[in-house]
Amino acid sequence: MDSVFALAAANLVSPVILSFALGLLAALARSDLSVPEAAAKALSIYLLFAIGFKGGAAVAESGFGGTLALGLLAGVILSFAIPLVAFALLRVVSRLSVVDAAAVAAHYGSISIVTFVAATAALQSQGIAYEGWMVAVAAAMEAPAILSALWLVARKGGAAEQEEGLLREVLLNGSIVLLVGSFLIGVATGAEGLAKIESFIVAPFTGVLCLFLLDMGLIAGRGLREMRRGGPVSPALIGFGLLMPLIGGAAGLASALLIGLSPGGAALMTTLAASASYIAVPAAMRVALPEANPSVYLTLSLGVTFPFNLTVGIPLYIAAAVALAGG
Amino acid sequence: MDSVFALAAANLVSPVILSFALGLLAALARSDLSVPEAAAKALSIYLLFAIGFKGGAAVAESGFGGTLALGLLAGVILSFAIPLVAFALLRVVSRLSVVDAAAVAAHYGSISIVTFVAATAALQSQGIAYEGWMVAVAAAMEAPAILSALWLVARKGGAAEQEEGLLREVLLNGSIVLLVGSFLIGVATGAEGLAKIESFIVAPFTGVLCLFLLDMGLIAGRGLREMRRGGPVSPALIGFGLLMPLIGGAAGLASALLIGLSPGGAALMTTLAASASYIAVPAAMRVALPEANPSVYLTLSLGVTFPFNLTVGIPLYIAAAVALAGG
Amino acid sequence: MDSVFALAAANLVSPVILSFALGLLAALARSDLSVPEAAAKALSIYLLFAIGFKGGAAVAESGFGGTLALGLLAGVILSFAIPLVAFALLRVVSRLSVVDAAAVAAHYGSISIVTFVAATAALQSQGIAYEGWMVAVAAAMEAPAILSALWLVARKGGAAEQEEGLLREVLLNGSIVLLVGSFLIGVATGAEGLAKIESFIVAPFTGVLCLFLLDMGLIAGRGLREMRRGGPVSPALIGFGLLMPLIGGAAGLASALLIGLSPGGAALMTTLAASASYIAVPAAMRVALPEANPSVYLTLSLGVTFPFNLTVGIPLYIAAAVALAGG
Amino acid sequence: MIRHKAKRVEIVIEAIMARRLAAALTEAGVTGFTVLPVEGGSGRSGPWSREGQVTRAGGMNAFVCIVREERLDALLEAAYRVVERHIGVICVTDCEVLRAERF
Amino acid sequence: MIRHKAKRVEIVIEAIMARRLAAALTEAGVTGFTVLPVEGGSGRSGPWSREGQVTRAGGMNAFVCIVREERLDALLEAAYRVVERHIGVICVTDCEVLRAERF
Amino acid sequence: MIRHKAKRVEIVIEAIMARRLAAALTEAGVTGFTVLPVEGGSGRSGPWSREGQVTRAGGMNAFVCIVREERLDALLEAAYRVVERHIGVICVTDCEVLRAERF
Ligand SMILES: Nc1ncnc2c1ncn2[C@@H]1O[C@H](COP(=O)(O)O)[C@@H](O)[C@H]1O
Ligand SMILES: Nc1ncnc2c1ncn2[C@@H]1O[C@H](COP(=O)(O)O)[C@@H](O)[C@H]1O
Ligand SMILES: Nc1ncnc2c1ncn2[C@@H]1O[C@H](COP(=O)(O)O)[C@@H](O)[C@H]1O
Ligand code: NA
Ligand code: NA
Ligand code: NA
Repeated sequence: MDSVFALAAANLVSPVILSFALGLLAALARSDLSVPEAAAKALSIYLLFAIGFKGGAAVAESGFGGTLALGLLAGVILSFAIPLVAFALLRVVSRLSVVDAAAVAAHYGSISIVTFVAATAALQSQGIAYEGWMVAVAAAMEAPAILSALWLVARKGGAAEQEEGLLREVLLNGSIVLLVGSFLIGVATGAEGLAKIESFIVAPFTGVLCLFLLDMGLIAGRGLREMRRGGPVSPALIGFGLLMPLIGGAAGLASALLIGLSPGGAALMTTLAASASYIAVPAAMRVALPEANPSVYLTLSLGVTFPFNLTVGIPLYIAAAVALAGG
Repeated sequence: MDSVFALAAANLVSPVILSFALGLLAALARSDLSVPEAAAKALSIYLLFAIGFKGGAAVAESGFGGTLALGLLAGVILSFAIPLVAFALLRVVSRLSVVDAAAVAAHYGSISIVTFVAATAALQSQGIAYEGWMVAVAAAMEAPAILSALWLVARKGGAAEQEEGLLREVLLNGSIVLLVGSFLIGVATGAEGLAKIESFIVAPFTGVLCLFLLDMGLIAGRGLREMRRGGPVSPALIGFGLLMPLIGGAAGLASALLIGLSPGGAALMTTLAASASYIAVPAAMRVALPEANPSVYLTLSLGVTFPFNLTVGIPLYIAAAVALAGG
Repeated sequence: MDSVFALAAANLVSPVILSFALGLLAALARSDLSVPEAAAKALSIYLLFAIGFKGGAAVAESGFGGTLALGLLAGVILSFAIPLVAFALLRVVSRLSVVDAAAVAAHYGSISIVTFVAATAALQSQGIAYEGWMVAVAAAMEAPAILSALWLVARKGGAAEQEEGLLREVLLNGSIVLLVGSFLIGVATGAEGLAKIESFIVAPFTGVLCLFLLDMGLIAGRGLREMRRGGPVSPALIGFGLLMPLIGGAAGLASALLIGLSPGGAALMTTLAASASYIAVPAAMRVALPEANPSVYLTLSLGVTFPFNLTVGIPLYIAAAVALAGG
Repeated sequence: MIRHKAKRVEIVIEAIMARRLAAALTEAGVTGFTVLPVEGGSGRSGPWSREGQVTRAGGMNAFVCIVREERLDALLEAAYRVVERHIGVICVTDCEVLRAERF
Repeated sequence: MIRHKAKRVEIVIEAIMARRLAAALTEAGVTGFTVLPVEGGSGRSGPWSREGQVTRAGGMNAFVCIVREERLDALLEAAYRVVERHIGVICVTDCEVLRAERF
Repeated sequence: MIRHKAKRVEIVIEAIMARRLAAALTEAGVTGFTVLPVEGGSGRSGPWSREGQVTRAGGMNAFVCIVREERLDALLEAAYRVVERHIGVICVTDCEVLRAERF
């Protein structure tokens, strides 16, 4: 337990976390510090490309191993199942409508790729290896949760918009395509390809992550400021935002142990299950469940769960995974 | 011949080419993956600055050699002459109007700096040296083709807009100024200057090129999608887009042999002559020949000839140049 | 004296200065070369983050030393006092109104962080060390000058807008928050933190600075072009723009000697006092003194004083500081 | 310059719905429109800004669409079906255009 | 489609004043508006462009604000107080809106 | 607030022609206008979008230009000469302005 705290403390004084904190504080203090939208999008393209490529190159080195298919399957099942748990919990602890609860649930079933990236950075700084194809699992976990949410709404008689194009749109959204695409490029070009672009995607990676998290902090801080002014997010909901990642994480860790991932891979699977989407799922909800209130799900996933995972969650998940899956 | 295929195959599995392919496929599959306009422009500024500077620094190292003036002259003549060939060919194989044919011809006389950059990257990964001042030749080849096209239209009684400012505007367009300017900075500051900014313009170069080509792929893919919906680009025109680079390239290679360039330099001259503009010339055409249909010339240069050069052309041009100009 | 010229000459052929010159010339020649606004902002975020972080990490290494408090105090006093001198001088040499003169004065009391960055780059290339916390002094000098200017206007019966939020806004403006924030992150994470993001914020730094100065050159050039068309900037004002940095710089150098800074630190203090703001102060003036003519203060600070400092000033300040504060 | 009466319709809509609106307009025979970026705004669902956003859910667009009077109803019905359950505004102004053959 | 008469107010204002204008509008009970980015322009204070700017002093925004006729005066007074000493323009157009309950 | 009648002219034009339009307007004595970025659109020449573009040929701008009624014709003629052979639309709306001395 001590070492968890030590890890958490070490994690907290990393430039990555402190950059997030800086953004958060700047926004709460109403500084006009801001990152242009185009720059933020460019940073996210860089991160997705780099993390995908590195994963692919690692697979090209070490092979897929036997567990890739199991890993994908576990991820998809988790993404389908977690929203059901989240929905039930929300209906008990909060007064959210069916539509709002389903929308929030979808976010928790899906994943946050930046949380995943931060976890890989933490693993790397602790020298813990992981399966390169975990990025493919991350991609596979983005969409199923959306289907669960729409099913929940339909079952309760709600009118999720019968959007034909939606599933296609979600499966082909920019983040998934870029992540999977660069993963495949990494697999195809391997160590040789990596050598060519290493000084672009490996060396500066953590620094770019700092700037990206600065921006995430700014956005989360703006959201929290709205919340303080009396938004729709109650203390019970905040409690949900802190508890749900632990529930999801536990399910993720259990699955990881079941299919026999390495300690690093188990930590990542835990992180994925514990994290909540704020890129792909909000967009899908705006299309399919426009009546759901975006400030509820964005505040929870970006303002509560994301910082929780970044600061407390990740070191905890790593420690747990190492303890349970480790040598 | 075998080695050409081997080279082409090696070229095809490079991260650079695969990034282009990823963009192309994403656009064809109607993914919403996109690079913000400001980020794409920033990437192109980086590439122009880096390629110009490196060329200049190389010249500062090794001197201009005797052939710079000849190289520039050859480039200018090629840029003037190729549109005449292209125009004649287009009038035979297609039913394009005089104005449309002239506009397309201008693109093929001018050059694509990204194709040039990709060729330098390919040369570098094969360890083949080239004259640093080839970037100056690239800059010199951008504009003359435009004059040829306007002359063609005027000769046929067409009304090219009598735009006073146009020539000035083309000669001082951003890409040319940046390329020539950074080339001169490279010449002035030499190896010492290069050392100061090497880890910015050399090490990450190929990685940045990947992201830029991802964007190029997205744009080319969107263009091709329009084409499939029944645009104005006929099979005959596509044939032209595949044949013309070979004709232009042959002329470029012949000139290079005539003036005695190194194998690497000859490969670049071939590539320049084979490539078609999609940055400077389209803009000039919109001003001077607004009646010309942009989807014809953009689809051909960006959707057909650019991918052809990137995948098949460049390895072919390098192999030919090495075979004919090589030791 | 010889060595000053040698230094100035060496300074002039650095890629950094030549990039500025390229931008300047391109704008004067009315090239359409331009850097997207979002890219320019992203570059400035990078520079502020990097310079702040490196300063903080240096402090974490070597300790604050005894002079930090004195340095901050000296900076604040200089920022308050220099506008008074500048104002008096302007009222003598020019016919600017009280409001215009006060607005210009505010710019010269405040600082230009890019000039500061260029000075640190010059120090580094000459291997001269400096106190890492000078970035904190830079941040502390941004705002006081604004108060002096408003006081000058109020004393003359002018109506500076009684903007409640203004002081808060200035103190929490994006540049200050980012500079101070990243400085503190650097202090907190120290050499270990620096190691993690070194290849992002140290290695490519000078190259990024080149692109940023290219953009600064473009903006300065556009301003000068307006001026040539008969703007409100008289020769007397240009003389002020060249003289004032020397006056401010002398005051800065005297303070530095008084409090016993290292030669590098003294050079930076001189540079700060000599530089004129063009980011924070113009914005504050638009809010508080909207009647002041922005083309006067922007042309002077960005079109005259900034290039002067970049080319002649910095080598001069370094030489003077080394001569007077040095071993 | 001869000017012809027409209608100018301005539709502020979530960026995520823009593709659908464009498709609906095209289907309704409205082939000419211009899409403007929107930087921020405020409405019943509170204030928002595009700064630093990465989520594709944020952001809005403004469609400007100039049509002959007789096509206005078709346009509004098509637009309304897309906007119906979503936030956003639709506003119509009288205007005059040059080059009427283009509309 | 039933359309309701309303007013469309367009305010071009320095970006640095945008936050103040938004606050003033909100205070005057105008809670709906859309902010458009402006790329450049020209006026009595000369031409300007947003390209490559880093100073926060440059740049303008265009506010578009649709209100019921009876709130127009309150809106204009609030806006005028902010713009008064600053550069920028205010322009009012008649318009019609769908979904009048939103305004 | 006293309001004065004026005309609001909106010109959607290729970005590459924007510099020429600005010059033509200035020459015609129209010194006030605002240039908005355009993100995409659709017309007889098909749909387009600014995303990821690097060519300077793509992209459009929207000029908004408020003038006194008596200068409208001069403005339209100047604008028309620039737009004539190019794609793009010109649209005129009645409006009212505050601070009439500025126009
Ligand atoms: N009265 C209005 N005038 C102009 N834009 C509006 C107005 N009301 C809403 N909007 C725009 O529509 C968006 C959504 O509005 P709402 O549905 O009221 O939340 C806002 O963020 C604004 O961009
Ligand atoms: N007549 C006008 N029509 C449209 N926009 C204008 C007009 N006059 C001024 N503007 C805008 O307001 C800004 C400031 O104008 P001014 O106060 O005249 O310098 C200009 O840069 C334009 O963006
Ligand atoms: N009816 C219209 N309403 C608004 N914008 C239009 C309209 N028609 C054309 N445009 C704009 O003008 C551009 C060129 O139109 P076109 O000349 O028809 O290809 C389009 O891409 C749109 O941005
Ligand atoms: Na999850
Ligand atoms: Na060519
Ligand atoms: Na100063």
